Amino acid sequence: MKKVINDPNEVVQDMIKGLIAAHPTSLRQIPNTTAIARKEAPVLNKVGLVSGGGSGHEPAHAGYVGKGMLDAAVAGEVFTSPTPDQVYEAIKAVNGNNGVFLIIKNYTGDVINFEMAAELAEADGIQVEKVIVNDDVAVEDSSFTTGRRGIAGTVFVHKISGAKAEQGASLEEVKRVAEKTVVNVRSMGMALTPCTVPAAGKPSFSLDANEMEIGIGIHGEAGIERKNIASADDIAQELTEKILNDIDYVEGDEAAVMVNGLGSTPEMELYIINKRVSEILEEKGIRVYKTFVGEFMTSLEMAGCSVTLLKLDAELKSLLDAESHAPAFRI
Amino acid sequence: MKKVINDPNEVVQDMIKGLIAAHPTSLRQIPNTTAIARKEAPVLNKVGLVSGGGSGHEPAHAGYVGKGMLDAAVAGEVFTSPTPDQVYEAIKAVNGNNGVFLIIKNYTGDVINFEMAAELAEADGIQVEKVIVNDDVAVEDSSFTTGRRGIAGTVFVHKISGAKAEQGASLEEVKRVAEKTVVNVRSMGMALTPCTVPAAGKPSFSLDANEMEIGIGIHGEAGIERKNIASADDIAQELTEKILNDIDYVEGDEAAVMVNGLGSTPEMELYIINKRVSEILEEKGIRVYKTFVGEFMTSLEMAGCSVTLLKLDAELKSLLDAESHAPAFRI
Amino acid sequence: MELTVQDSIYWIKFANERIQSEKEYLTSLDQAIGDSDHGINMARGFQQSVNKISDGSYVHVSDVFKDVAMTMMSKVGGASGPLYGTAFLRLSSAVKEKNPLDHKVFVEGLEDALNGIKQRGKANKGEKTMVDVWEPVVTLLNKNNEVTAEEIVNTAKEAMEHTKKLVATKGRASYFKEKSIGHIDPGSASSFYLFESLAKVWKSGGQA
Amino acid sequence: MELTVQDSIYWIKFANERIQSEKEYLTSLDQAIGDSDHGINMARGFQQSVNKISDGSYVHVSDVFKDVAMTMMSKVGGASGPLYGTAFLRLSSAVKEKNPLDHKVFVEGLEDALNGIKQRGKANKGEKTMVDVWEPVVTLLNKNNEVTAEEIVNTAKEAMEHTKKLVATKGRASYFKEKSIGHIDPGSASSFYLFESLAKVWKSGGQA
Ligand SMILES: Nc1ncnc2c1ncn2[C@@H]1O[C@H](COP(=O)(O)OP(=O)(O)O)[C@@H](O)[C@H]1O
Ligand SMILES: Nc1ncnc2c1ncn2[C@@H]1O[C@H](COP(=O)(O)OP(=O)(O)O)[C@@H](O)[C@H]1O
Ligand SMILES: [Mg+2]
Ligand SMILES: [Mg+2]
Ligand SMILES: [Mg+2]
Ligand SMILES: [Mg+2]
Repeated sequence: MKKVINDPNEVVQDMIKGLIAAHPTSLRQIPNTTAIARKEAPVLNKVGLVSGGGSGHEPAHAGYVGKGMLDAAVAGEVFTSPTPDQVYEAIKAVNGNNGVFLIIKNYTGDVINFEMAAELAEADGIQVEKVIVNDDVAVEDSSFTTGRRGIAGTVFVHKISGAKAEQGASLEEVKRVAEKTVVNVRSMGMALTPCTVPAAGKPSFSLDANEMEIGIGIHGEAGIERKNIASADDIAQELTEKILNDIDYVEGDEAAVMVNGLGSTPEMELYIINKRVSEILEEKGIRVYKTFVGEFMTSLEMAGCSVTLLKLDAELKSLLDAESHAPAFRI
Repeated sequence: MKKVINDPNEVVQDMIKGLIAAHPTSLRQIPNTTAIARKEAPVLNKVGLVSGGGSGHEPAHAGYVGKGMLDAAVAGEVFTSPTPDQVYEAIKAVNGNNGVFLIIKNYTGDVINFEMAAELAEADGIQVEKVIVNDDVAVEDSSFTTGRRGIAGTVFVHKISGAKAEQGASLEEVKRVAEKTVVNVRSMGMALTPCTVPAAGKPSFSLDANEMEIGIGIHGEAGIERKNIASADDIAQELTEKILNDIDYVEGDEAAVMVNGLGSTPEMELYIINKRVSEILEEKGIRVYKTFVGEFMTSLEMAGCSVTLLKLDAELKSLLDAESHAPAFRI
Repeated sequence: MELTVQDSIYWIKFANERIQSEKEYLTSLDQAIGDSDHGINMARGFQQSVNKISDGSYVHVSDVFKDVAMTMMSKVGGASGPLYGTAFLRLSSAVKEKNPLDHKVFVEGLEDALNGIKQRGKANKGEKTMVDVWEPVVTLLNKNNEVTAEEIVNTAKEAMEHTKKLVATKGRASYFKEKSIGHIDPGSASSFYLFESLAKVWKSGGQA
Repeated sequence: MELTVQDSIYWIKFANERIQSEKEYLTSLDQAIGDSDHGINMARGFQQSVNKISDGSYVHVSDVFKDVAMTMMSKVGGASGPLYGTAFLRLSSAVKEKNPLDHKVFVEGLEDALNGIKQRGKANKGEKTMVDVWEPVVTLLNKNNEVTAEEIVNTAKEAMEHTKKLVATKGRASYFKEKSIGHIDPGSASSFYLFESLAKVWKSGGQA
């Protein structure tokens, strides 16, 4: 394991110290927690937005805290959902008396811990609503199982709900646009190499020198298929087609595109993927309204990428365009 | 070699297509070149700023093209300076009749190619000035050799000169602030793993499982020392001390900090480095004015990081704070 | 058997010892069909539980369990943290103000704990989760109060081994679908250590 | 000897063949003390030069060299592109309007080329650059016009080998300082292939 760290058990604490040192005027650590909040939170009469999850997905989630996006992000241990008490503290810290909205990625741990926190907050009389993001089309959508995972599309949910909340919308209105975003967002990823959880010290799985895994999760959970590395064009095609098979687009529809690096794939390669994604969308008559290429929802130093498409209407477009001061998503 | 690419000889072309597809309203490709310009270039009566260099350092340099930073960036083959004719086309494309300013990293190839381009442009009657960035303290500063390399500190030179040019300053004024930035900026890097040039197909060097290299360049050129991996705190200390030994800071001085990832080092680890960097600066009474943590000047998928300090005065602070629309450096 | 405050503390201590020594093994199980953190999570949760209850002086067993519950809930995270937390919280509530616990009270408490896991996790037997160890053990204990330590260990162990054959439909392993077959469920393994440690307390006739 | 248009084209073609087959070797030299692209750069530059001059019909040798110069200048980049480009541009200017080139004119052209490299690169002999191959070869050719192909090859080869002993003070290898000792300079190796190919043309008595 080659990492620039100190004690593997202190990576989250150390990271938070470095993060606060880097953004002392806009972010603060909620005392005795691993939660990061906007310096000015709670913003009176604004719905407070809380997200978070395991660490190791940086810039998610703390990078999305800022005016126009989240009010707080709760960081768990690496790949481990934060605990209810931490999420509860975050909810209290951002409650501006207009309710608090939780954006949760659909993993058993995240859902349980955030729901328990919501119960604690509701017992205090804080109104709490939530959305569960499940954009990963690699997983079958079934009500008998855990269902689809939440991956990079979550960032669009942060952006859209954050913009709505910033406008002074009610908790119900924020929830409505968040759910609309979830309904319209789809992602799919692939990996070339595994990653190593610092405290585990060993890679989470292995891939042969010329193998890739299609449909992998952001914690190295299984994908759909392991096969020989294909060209960037073929990879882009496979990811994009899988998404388009899952949601109806008609000619003239508009979409936001996110090409997300999982960790060690150079930006050069992400742009190479975007080349083909944009060609495919053009071929299908889908208009690309905005494109985001970079690292938004990583998996430590895993090599690989994901493609996300968000189908847009006028409301989503204007919310996507709204100003954001979040360090990792300035608009 | 595990990469998400098509033809290894076409990576730069493919990347540029993906880049333009992602930023169609703000960037354009200068026809028949691998140079990227602001859509609205040339901006009349504004000094035009051109930088560039080998590819593989993304988001450098095209990510710094935009209002408030560069007018054009010229992309060479991977780790290979662009040719004079390409740079020449870029100079012509951004000439707003107030002269063109070149920001060159101090590598033999870059210096020669950009200087030849300047000669071609000057023959056309275009006024051209330049600055050569040599911030890497890992290399001895000597007039008998090639001298210090230009690395991540270059991004500060882009930012400061870009802000000055945007204010309508003259070519001489832009040159003055660029040189002031070069005089005040220092960087130093380290690596845990090598990287692979796509067309070479093999890693550029090798490091043992528990080895790191201190003072490495952004193309894998040799550093100062190879030794066992140290803790993040020790690494941060070594890089920062080396910088502080090279430039005088007195208590109360202010600095901008950049902790730059070389490619596959997770943002989590960069923030862990920043934790210690900020502590050291506090211990020395140096005030951190602004901190930038992320990937700014990469070396494909190399693991490692660099630390950059820019000593600030009132002028540099206000230029650093000025608005920037460059996709990879929005302020 | 009868469970005293001292027994309950020993139970958690024994479990912690097992978990610590099997930390890497548990993580490797989670490497196969999860995200490589179960050993790390459990080692953190049990160690901190032991730290907590070693400090306290307890009159009621329920207070020991409550401290374990709160520690699991606040120090672990992930899926397993709140599930074990819920289990110990339900167990604590069920045996409130009682000390020592007779067989019936204790087993009723375990049954409540099991139901807590099932509710929180929305999981039933056969979905390749810790429920697949908890349910057979609770059923066994419910059958009679003459049950031996060996029977507990064997039942828990068999149940854990049986998870190999199951397809996961809940938790992270569910993404592996059929490919989850052939692997022991990590949470079932940690639950096995928990019941194995209970059996150790049991064996000593309620006097560890 | 005498150099005709045909000879000059063969010279570049032979050089290209060598470069293509030694592409990986040249890159591996640059992997040791540079940035792993010299083989790639040279292969691109020479191949495109050959493509260019194969298409044209030339009256003057200088025009062949000018096309090679422009191709090197516009297709290679890095340090080596403009240096080889400058070399061929100076050579072209020196032999302008002459065809065929007699020994003296050609060698004077090569001398101009060498000086072009030295000026552009601000490098002198002994700094572990291509200058360390060019200078001995030009000196040899200057000595007399009876020089044999073998002498050219030997001189170029020895000069290239000698770069192993040098500490780089110019170009990327300079960052390696003393550690650059023991490695052949990549640009000296590509220059060796260039002169080896010249010798091949030479051998055939100016009639390739
Ligand atoms: N819905 C669920 N119901 C019951 N147990 C579950 C459920 N989901 C997961 N588990 C248990 O939790 C274990 C995983 O715990 P752990 O790895 O610590 O958390 P995470 O899955 O969040 O990384 C699984 O092996 C399984 O036994
Ligand atoms: N200043 C210089 N003067 C002369 N030759 C040089 C100089 N710098 C580099 N070279 C030559 O260029 C070669 C490197 O070429 P190449 O690898 O293609 O370019 P780069 O160094 O830009 O990657 C060196 O081996 C050396 O022979
Ligand atoms: Mg986990
Ligand atoms: Mg190069
Ligand atoms: Mg797990
Ligand atoms: Mg090179």
